Amino acid sequence: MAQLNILEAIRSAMDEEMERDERVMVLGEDVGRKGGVFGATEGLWAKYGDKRVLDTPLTEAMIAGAAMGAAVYGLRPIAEMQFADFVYPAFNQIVSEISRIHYRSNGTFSAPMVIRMPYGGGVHGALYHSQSNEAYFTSTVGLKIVAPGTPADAKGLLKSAIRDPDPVMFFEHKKTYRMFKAEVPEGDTVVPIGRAAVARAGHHLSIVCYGYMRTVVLEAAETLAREDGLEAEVIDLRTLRPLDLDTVMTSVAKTGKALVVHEANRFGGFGAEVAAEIAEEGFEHLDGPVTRLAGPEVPGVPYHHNLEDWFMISPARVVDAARKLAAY
Amino acid sequence: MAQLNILEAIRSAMDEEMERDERVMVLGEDVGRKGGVFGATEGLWAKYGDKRVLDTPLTEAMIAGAAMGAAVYGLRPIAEMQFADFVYPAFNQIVSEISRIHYRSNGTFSAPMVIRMPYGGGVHGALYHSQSNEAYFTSTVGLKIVAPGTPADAKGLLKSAIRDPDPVMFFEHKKTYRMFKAEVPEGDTVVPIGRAAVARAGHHLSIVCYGYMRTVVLEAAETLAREDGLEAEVIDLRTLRPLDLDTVMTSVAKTGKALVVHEANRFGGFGAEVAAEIAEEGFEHLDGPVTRLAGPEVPGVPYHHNLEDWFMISPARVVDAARKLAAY
Amino acid sequence: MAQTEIRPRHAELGLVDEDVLAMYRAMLLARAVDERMWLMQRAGKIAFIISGQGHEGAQVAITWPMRKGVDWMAPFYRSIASTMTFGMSAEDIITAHLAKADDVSSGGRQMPGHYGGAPYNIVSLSSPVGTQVLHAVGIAMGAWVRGDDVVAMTSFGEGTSNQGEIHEAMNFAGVHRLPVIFACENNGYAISVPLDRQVGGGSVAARAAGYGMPGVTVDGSDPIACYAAAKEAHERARRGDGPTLIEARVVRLTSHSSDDDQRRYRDPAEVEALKARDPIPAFATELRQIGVLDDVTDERLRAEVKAEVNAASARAEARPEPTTSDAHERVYANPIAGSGTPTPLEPVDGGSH
Amino acid sequence: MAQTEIRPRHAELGLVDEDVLAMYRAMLLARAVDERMWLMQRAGKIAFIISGQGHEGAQVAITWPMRKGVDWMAPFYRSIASTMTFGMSAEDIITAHLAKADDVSSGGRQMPGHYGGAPYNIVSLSSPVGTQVLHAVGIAMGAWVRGDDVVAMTSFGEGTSNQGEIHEAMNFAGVHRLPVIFACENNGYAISVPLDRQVGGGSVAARAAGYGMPGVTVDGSDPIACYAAAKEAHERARRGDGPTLIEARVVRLTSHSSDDDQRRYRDPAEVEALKARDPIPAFATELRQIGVLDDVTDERLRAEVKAEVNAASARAEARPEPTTSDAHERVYANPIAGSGTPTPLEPVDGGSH
Ligand SMILES: Cc1ncc(C[n+]2csc(CCOP(=O)(O)OP(=O)(O)O)c2C)c(N)n1
Ligand SMILES: Cc1ncc(C[n+]2csc(CCOP(=O)(O)OP(=O)(O)O)c2C)c(N)n1
Ligand SMILES: [Mg+2]
Ligand SMILES: [Mg+2]
Repeated sequence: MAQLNILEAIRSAMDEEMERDERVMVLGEDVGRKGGVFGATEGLWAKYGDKRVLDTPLTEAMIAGAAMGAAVYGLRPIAEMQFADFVYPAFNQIVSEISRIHYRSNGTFSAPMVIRMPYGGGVHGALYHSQSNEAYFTSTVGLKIVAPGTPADAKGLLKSAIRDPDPVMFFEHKKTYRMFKAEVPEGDTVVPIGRAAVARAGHHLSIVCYGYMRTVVLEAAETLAREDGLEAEVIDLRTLRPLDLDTVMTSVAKTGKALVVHEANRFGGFGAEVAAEIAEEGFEHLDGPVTRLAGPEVPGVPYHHNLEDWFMISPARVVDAARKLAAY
Repeated sequence: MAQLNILEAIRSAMDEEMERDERVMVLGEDVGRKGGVFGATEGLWAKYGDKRVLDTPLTEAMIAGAAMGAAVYGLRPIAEMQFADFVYPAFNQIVSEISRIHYRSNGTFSAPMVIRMPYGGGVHGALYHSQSNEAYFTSTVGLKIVAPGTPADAKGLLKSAIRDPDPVMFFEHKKTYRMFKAEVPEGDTVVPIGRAAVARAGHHLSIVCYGYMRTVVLEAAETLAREDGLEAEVIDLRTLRPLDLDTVMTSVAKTGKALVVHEANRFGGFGAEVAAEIAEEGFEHLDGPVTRLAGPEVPGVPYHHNLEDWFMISPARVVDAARKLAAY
Repeated sequence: MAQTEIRPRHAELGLVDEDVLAMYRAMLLARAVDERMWLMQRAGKIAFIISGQGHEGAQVAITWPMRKGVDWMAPFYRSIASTMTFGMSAEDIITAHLAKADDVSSGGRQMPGHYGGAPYNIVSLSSPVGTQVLHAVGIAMGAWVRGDDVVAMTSFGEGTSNQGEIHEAMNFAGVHRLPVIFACENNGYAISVPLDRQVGGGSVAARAAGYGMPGVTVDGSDPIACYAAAKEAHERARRGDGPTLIEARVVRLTSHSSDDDQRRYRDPAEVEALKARDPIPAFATELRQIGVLDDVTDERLRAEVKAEVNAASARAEARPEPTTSDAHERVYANPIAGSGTPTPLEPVDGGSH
Repeated sequence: MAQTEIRPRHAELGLVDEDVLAMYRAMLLARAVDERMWLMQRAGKIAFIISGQGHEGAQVAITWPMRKGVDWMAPFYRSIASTMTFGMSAEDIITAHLAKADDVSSGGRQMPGHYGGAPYNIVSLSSPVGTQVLHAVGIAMGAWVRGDDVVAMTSFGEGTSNQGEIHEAMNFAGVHRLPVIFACENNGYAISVPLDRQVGGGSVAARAAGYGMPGVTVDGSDPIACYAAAKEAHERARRGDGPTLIEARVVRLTSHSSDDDQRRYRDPAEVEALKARDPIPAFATELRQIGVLDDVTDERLRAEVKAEVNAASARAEARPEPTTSDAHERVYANPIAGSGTPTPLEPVDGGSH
């Protein structure tokens, strides 16, 4: 067991997979000599050279589209978007092409590739360096969507993503990159795509979250236990598409109450899908309304720290929402 | 009162607004001499000339981005995307720029513009001429999203959209363009953005829909009344963002049951938001699970008519889902 | 056969007479398939057709140097002659248009004109124009990273050349000298919008300079000129000298598609004048002039082609229709159980109508 | 003042001595503001700074012909000198960096470097690079449609020039000869990626030919050369002759931003050599040579600029911070009641920590 932070976990997953499979390559802006703006690819360029760790021009559509071409050709590209906020020029390639080529070719072509993207706020990045834009992708059939919240999950899921024959969007919450270290199994340990984790057991209510919110919600859960004697079960989804509804429903069947938490704005956010599924599947079990706690309806995280704090979901807000729901 | 189909209603809204306000212009691919691939702009080029009805190069990012520039400058552009399926090259302009300029400039700039897009399936258009991609936009704060289902709504809402100081995405279901004629008030009648309509009164269950689904659901409602004695209340949302939850909840409070119907795939679709809101707000009223009926989880409407029929929501499927819910 | 004084152009390029005859036959076959599609569309068997008529000379000739089973192609919706030259059969094309269950392009999932074929190294095409150009570049990048001797070719119209993705694709190919050929088939219109409203300055080839690659304009109704440009481009790519942009000036002999009527935006005289630039009679005339083609051969080829199309149609029509039992399959190569992963649709009883 | 034999270059362009001195002062002021930002960043008052150092000569000179209150600008994040030349004050810039409540750019909503100002006709900038170029083109289109005598100018880096939107913007401007000036400030790097990995062929200006517009390369450390190009471009735009692409070769004297360390990817010798191309000493030397500048004037100007920046900082720092009471406002110009329309956040009691 090594103690790694999420950034190190991601780097080591890429390194090991590149070592293991020469079809794996990395491409993106500043991923080469500089090692990425967050350092995720640090050391890979020196080790694997100029072509397998390829600094591209500043063109996201090209990064995604060329990665798809290479994937169709037989490689296993890992494309980095420098920030999730800058993926939109590649949106056409992702939703028209990468997600659809398998289906449209009746299964004769596929695009085994990963798109890694640092996302999320709380880092003074304002509107365009803070977005949690997973909902644009979770509704897209043909993609798999992963958003880990721990170093072990980050490493194990990235390995699964690289090996998966389908395109995987890999959301890395940038605030968590260096936030904490935790144990990561040595060696070739994968975490399967499509399985949620029970991050904390409890029986009073279920709180469903992912990414950085795992950390926030776990902190809130401790407060709830300490101050209110409320034992929240915390489900870390880890994979957003496909959604492991079984794990969620097992919890909700037990607790009868579900709180869904995410950082993005609420209206049309991924939490809507989770809440709608719980409401429909769990109708018999629910003894309180499926509740969502999400970011405010503004077009992005504002910059000034007063405003950013206002935007971000804090443990206190989770506690508050959980108390209201538990009192139901 | 004139009898118009939806296409004619849209055309006359544009014509009247261009006549009324010389800041209004139309731009897009083939909108000029050809009058649009569906004929929505027919006659406008001859009437308003080459500049106010502008054939652009085949470049959607440019269409959206230049429209925004012109809107900031003081015009009221109506940008046509030839098909909703082809809006993705403009995604960056829409979600990074058009939706955000008002907020990011602290309210000092705005983008009063309309993006018109023919969407929807059932027209043998397959994966790339059939998409119902509203969910990519409904989650985007800063946009207003409209999807009319009748000629009167199409005309009245398009007029409101053109006059609105905010950017409006206007979804026109292409299957409905010439499907039927209906009365449209003569003269300058607007339909306000943000108000749902009760398309049919009933008390056994509420069915929430929009666009072409209004027609499908109304047909199903007649069958339910005739064959099952079930009186469905049909809510046509008309505007998707902001969502008129009051009208929806008034209905659900009465019926205790809600079925949400849309054509797009279910997972992450706009119905998730509607269902999640009903489930949370309506917890006290519901005596059956909020149920969604939506397209299958495939990456697009397939072409062969066997497959397309399989994909599309038919009145029979609405009847089926309504019966199951009503029996709850 | 050739009795002319000067050495015929094709010989200068290393082509023998059989080659140019084979090219001519490929053009005839593509045209015959294309014409058959229109007949089937009018007969109600096909909902939609988008034609390559007028583009065949450029398509056959530019594809000619491409090595089957080695090189790769990312075509566009007019690429009937290109895809056929690169391996697709008349039956493949017709089967795709009929959307049969075993259609090699998509199993009936895509509209007519959306070519693709894994056995042929032809990347499955979508509809948003220009996306395929990045796929060709990505294949070329893959080959370059792996050190494979592979050339990728991609085709698109002049309207499409204005899409941002094309710029990004060409620039990236230019930066790394990737082995890719960009074939722009400039037919003067993007649906109804003419060249001068599409391309600033009017020349697509002129853009190549801005990417550090050669850009050549060729008469797309002159297959030998097209071949010369393509041969050079293919050799350049294989030598590691990078990409080439070929702009072939062609004519669009039909309306944009079966949904369009070009008389709404094009002069009758202009439409009439197009015929003079039809590559098939032009090439036939040239081949006759250099003594490669005569009436007997021409009639034999046309009869062969007709028979081939008849047989292909009959076989294609007899193929099975797709059924819904597996309509939810082949969405993911590795479907993982969970919400969002497709499952079969439940049958409905659904009311009496 | 000038005592040289030949007529100084600026006079040939219709500039009087006061003009070039004013340009020089504008460069000094932009530099001083920029340096102050770094100090404030190091002092922890500003979280992030992205610099225009090395770009001032090109920015001041290219903006010089622009008419305040008439023309429009869509700048980029290095445009301190451009936006100041076009009307923003030192205080505006510093206030924006401090994210104060009444900051003209965004009221503290955006990161430093995201200029905008409705009173100045400067379009609010976002972060995804290159998007602003289409806005400038849209303004030019608007002016053309309405028949207004307006020129739009936009700036961006050479890495950004590869974005698809730039291609679409330039092409559209070329097609309709829109009154817009594209100013590419080529500093040789896009963060860590050098020009030869960004731009196929290495010249941004070479792309203009592909859009039917003139493309000129100028030494961005030579303000007079930049002004000459911009003046011509501005006149061309006003004459209805269409857009111009100006590629100014500049130097990036700092790391990409306060988050970057250019020693990781750039030779110390290379970084050292940049100083020789700093436009400010270069311009000072030229002005001294032609007798427009002497020690006394230079010192006076520098003192003025310093005082201006000091006063501006003091006033900016005293301005109020944004509060959350209206954080949900100004999302829509016309907010309509309903779900999805922002409302105030409910306060939380939220646990004891
Ligand atoms: C992104 C996108 N926008 C619009 C369309 C609709 N469309 C299909 S073909 C076409 C014109 C293409 O013109 P050109 O590139 O010149 O090719 P041609 O059809 O003339 O061969 C248009 C606008 C599309 N398919 N994709
Ligand atoms: C679409 C997008 N992708 C990536 C980034 C991150 N980014 C910010 S500046 C920059 C480099 C820009 O280089 P260049 O255009 O040459 O301008 P310079 O900074 O050198 O002046 C990058 C990659 C971004 N802001 N937007
Ligand atoms: Mg064309
Ligand atoms: Mg640069």
